[in-house]
Amino acid sequence: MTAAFEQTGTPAVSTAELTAMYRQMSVIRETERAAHNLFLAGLVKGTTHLAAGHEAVAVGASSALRDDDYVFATYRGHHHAIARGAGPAECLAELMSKATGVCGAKGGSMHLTRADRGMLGSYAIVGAHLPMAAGAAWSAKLRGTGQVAVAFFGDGATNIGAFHEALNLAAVWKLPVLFICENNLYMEYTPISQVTAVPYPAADRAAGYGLPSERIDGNDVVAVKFAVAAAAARARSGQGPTVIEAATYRHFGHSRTDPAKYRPEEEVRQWLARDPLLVAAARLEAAGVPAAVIDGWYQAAKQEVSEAVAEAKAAPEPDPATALTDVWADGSSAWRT
Amino acid sequence: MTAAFEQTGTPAVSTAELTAMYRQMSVIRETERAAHNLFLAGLVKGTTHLAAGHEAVAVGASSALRDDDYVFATYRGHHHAIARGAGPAECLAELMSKATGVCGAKGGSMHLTRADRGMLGSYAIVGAHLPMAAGAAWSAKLRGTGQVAVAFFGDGATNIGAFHEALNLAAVWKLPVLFICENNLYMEYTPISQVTAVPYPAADRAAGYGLPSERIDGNDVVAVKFAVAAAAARARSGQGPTVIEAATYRHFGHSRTDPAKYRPEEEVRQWLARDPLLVAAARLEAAGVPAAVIDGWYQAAKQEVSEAVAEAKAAPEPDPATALTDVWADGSSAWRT
Amino acid sequence: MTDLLTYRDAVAEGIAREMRRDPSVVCLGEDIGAAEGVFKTTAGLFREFGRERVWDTPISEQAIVGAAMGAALTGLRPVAEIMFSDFLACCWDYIANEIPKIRYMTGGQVTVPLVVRTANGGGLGFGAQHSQAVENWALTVPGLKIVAPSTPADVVGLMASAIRSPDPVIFFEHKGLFASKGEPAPPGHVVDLGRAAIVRPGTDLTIVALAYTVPIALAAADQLAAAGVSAEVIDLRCLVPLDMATVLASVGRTSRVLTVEENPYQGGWGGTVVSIIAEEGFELLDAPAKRVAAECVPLPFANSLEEQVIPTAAKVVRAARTLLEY
Amino acid sequence: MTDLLTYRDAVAEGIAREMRRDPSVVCLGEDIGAAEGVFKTTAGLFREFGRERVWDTPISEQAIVGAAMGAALTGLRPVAEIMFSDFLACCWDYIANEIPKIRYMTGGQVTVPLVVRTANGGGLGFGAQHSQAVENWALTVPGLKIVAPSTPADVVGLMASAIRSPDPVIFFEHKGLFASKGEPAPPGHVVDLGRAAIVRPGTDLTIVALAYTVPIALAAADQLAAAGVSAEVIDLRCLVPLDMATVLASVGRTSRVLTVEENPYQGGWGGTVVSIIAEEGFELLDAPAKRVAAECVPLPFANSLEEQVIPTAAKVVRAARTLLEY
Ligand SMILES: Cc1ncc(C[n+]2csc(CCOP(=O)(O)OP(=O)(O)O)c2C)c(N)n1
Ligand SMILES: Cc1ncc(C[n+]2csc(CCOP(=O)(O)OP(=O)(O)O)c2C)c(N)n1
Ligand SMILES: [Mg+2]
Ligand SMILES: [Mg+2]
Repeated sequence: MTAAFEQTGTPAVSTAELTAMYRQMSVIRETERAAHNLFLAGLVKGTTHLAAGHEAVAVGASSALRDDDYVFATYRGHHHAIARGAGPAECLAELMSKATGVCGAKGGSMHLTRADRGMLGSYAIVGAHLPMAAGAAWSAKLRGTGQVAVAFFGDGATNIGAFHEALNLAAVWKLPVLFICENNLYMEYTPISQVTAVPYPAADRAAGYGLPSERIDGNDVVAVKFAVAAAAARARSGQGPTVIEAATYRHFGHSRTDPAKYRPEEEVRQWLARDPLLVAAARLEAAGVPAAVIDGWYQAAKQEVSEAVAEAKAAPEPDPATALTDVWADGSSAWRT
Repeated sequence: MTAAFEQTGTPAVSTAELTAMYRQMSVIRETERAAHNLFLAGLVKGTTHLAAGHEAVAVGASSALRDDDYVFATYRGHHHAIARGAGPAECLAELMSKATGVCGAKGGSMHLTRADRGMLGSYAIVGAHLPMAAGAAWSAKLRGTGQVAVAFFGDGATNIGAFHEALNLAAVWKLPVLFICENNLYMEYTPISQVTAVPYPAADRAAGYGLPSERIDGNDVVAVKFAVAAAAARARSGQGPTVIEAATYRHFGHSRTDPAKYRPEEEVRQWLARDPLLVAAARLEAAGVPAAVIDGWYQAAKQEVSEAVAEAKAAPEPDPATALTDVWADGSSAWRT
Repeated sequence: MTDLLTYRDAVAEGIAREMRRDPSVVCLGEDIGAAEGVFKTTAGLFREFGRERVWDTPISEQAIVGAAMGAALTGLRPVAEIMFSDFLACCWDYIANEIPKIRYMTGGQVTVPLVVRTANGGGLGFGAQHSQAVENWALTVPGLKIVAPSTPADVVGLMASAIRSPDPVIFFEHKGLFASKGEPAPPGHVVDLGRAAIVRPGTDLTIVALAYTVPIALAAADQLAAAGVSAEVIDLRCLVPLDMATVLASVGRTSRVLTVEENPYQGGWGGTVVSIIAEEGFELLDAPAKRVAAECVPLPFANSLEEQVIPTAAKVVRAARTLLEY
Repeated sequence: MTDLLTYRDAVAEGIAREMRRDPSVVCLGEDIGAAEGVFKTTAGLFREFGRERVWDTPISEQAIVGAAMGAALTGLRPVAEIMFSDFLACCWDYIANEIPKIRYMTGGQVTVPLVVRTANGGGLGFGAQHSQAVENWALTVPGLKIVAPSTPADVVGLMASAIRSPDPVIFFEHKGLFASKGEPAPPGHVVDLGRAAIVRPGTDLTIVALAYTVPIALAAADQLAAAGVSAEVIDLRCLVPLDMATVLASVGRTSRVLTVEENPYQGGWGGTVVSIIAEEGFELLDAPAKRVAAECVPLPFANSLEEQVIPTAAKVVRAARTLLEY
């Protein structure tokens, strides 16, 4: 009861497509670097959870989804927001408490959302969004739209009750939902292996819900794309949910300025060598794209993000009056007469 | 990754022991019948969840445990309270809101507790007690007492988040705890098969936590005893938790006056034919005990419980002042000056 | 003469009316389908609307309410049942942290048009974990509308508003009222959220009540009337929006006020109501504001103990007397 | 001159003192071991007491608090950390339905000597799901002792009482105070639960504060003093037991009262405090009782928005002025 489909060795992704994915990953990487620097410079307050290193999961998945599919992400969700179409400037503006932020500076780094792009939110309470994704899939099924919903979550989220309830409900109701675990080996500072008695915290549990699962290389955008495409196809054809566990690694610490000293140096070295950008670049080179061209794309991303930083910096502060708007659908926050 | 030990075909249980188990099951059966009749007569208010049909699980398990082991049960917990040493009179008095009830009429049918016998409570919120049992086992482990903790729960409880969190924590910490599912095929009125995508809701999930599991005949007190004894031995020797799924059936409806019309007649008939009392009686007869002797024991149980009913009926009402005692350890309920 | 309707049947009737009106209304919960709910408050729905709109769930309160939220974000109007309100604790993250905050924290990008219905309150001998009145839990959370009707017609009228509301609503149905009867709701009956009802006009004293304490307050008012005291009884019907205008206007007329709450005194909704009166109605008062609330203990099982803990008409009369003698 | 202690270090110090005293005290929580807690409030514990007494857990709030309960029932004194108080919602069933009720509903057969510690409150820009002040959630539940210290010494002294308490305690550590400094606690320092502190005596007005709002109230009192107004500031320190004797005595002296709450106005603890004053202290008051509480909205992310929502010294001064001009 594991892999319901096989991952092809050299899948057929066109160079154009791979290029687009590489460029989007580059933009995400640069946005995360910018976020980090802005945080260090005191221009981003609160906290950030950077997804540098996880880009292939977001971009590979997104490239396999329809525009009207639903994505639910965690506080570590910048990559998903951008992969679904949020711009770096509006994301960074949100982090910098600017009026032009995607959430008007009311959400912050942990809550990037672009509902109009099917990016239905980033949730800061571990595991809470898994039932929501099941619910969105239920809605799609009832409305007969053929949409799927995708929940992205961390390895640590697999031990919380909501994970269990969501997978079971989704399995029983045969919902068109994908549960995609970004297993980066660590919760905050504690290795997942210390708090889970099975080696693959998401994949090894799928069978307990009667669900198929697949383990994939989360740093290979092509592998991600194919796995997600296959799972989405299954879901759309009424065969229910799939659990995908993508092995990946974060390049920064857990949040803020965490230097991640709890990670063995050798482990870090090995994973950095499998940087998703390097993996994708290698695929492009194998397809005949010269290194200089690839580097040019990266530089373009760098440029794009540096303009976004400038734009976000220049943006206005939010109107203080907005603190009291948008609790209710009528725009107000009145709770009494 | 299932049965870690084999269930022996004809295990060696002495006739004396089997007799004691039969007699205790008879007392439980009669207590449940009395509870039912008292409810119908309006002398028990609120609700009852009768365990008639589940006796073998409680009695078999209890006979395999030490007196200082910990038991955590559900609202359907009369059998566990009695198996751990609560008397029928004090249980029925509790149901009848009498001062002599095990909980002084503050708990009621759903909360029978005899902490001094290691019966650490009956809990009315599905699944909530599984983490508690893990915690009691953790405590035993830290104190080095060799005690085990046992959580009994229904098939329906396997879909709630607390189940998942408890099993994972217990597995990772290798706690001396037994998770014993009384699978009676139904939640309240809905078959468990309608809301779980695996056939054995507890046993089929154990592997996801790296835990061994065993499926047993929950209507055969000997089978229960052996499985629990083996699991307890594993736990005491530091090998961690075991999941046991005991197949059983309730003779009454879910609660109160539920006639359980949602159950197919043929199913009911088959299960009643495997009444745990009949199964135990057959074992006794096979060991050479005359049917009349066995019946005599049952009649003695009947007599004992009818005296308990009389005693409970005659007991005084609780002192109204006790409504405001025992919130705090000092006996008071003062929350302000 | 029209037949009277039970509060229990009014719940199912209220939901059914909206399901007929709007195909995006769907129900989910434990045993709500063929079994029609443990309190029979979904009677007839499965038969009329079928499996596609009335969904039985596993015992998974987080999944129930979390899925309802996901569905509400994507075009449905789910009505989720949490069997006993005590179990809201099992999905409190959704009720407190997710559902009421997502609209605000996304800067208004989404709405969450869902209803969480639940059987609330005591009086049936269900003990400490199945008898709580927890509307005050919900009151601690900005972003939720909170409804708690006391009559069958209000159940129907407020259910219509709740289901049509683009904002999330926690709908407290009172277990102790399920068997009570009242006038049926006329066709198309809608009661706006946030409008208290003066269910008995009076001049000497204002009694502010909610759900189960409304009949208690009315019974107390009867007894007081026999002693020549004219008590005005207000049924708040909702805690959010909270109709303080009606309450303050009443206190302006009577100069004396008493809240009757089933929740415990500590952290009870009456604290919010009374503190508003203490600030905005200070000059209206001729006597201290008083609260008759549950004692600060878990709910005991025995009837004789439970009535020591929760409000009764006798306790309300006693408190009213103190105020009137002031 | 002694070195000052941070509030953050006081937490670890308070726990360590009790762990040295009583081998049955054990800690559990996420990342509290070698990582020493995300707020470094368990610094040094793992090193001093080792793996047998300081346990890292999975992300399983229900298991953490449920296991703590099971351990407390069986001879340990667990100290469970819930990283952010918002996550109490993820284990609310244990906090609301299990831990505070088991002693009562078993007729006094058991006690539950545990502490649930948690980082509470706003001011750090963590947004709507990591910034709430939720001591009012706990106040809705009889059977919990509720502690929320405002100074390092109180942290140590109240931690001692909390861990030694045979009753369950929810211990709110304020994120906004972690970096603040104060006098270290003397050896053996114990502050009894349920004793408010008059942290600044005054004659014109009583300001009742808790945790993070204590320094806000003190700052406001400074500003008021500059304008010739003498404000008395009371640090409640606990919500249960609630020291109304100290509050009522103060109001008796000042005739004016103001609560300063970080939780939202609706369902806030000030409602309970003010309603008691409105009833029992009615004759003491020369002006309306007032509450400065958070606005009834989720917490926004941006600092500039957050300060619109939560209490500030300026808001307290403004409210005090209204009362004094009354
Ligand atoms: C219910 C809950 N508990 C704890 C936290 C604090 N917390 C935030 S992130 C995190 C680690 C999550 O690890 P994982 O799921 O692996 O995701 P990652 O951060 O590695 O992407 C924790 C414990 C939380 N946000 N929610
Ligand atoms: C969290 C929670 N949800 C719902 C209920 C209502 N309820 C009580 S018993 C029950 C069915 C439980 O079924 P199962 O676990 O199979 O136990 P059984 O009653 O069959 O022994 C339900 C849904 C509850 N008590 N707690
Ligand atoms: Mg991780
Ligand atoms: Mg069952």
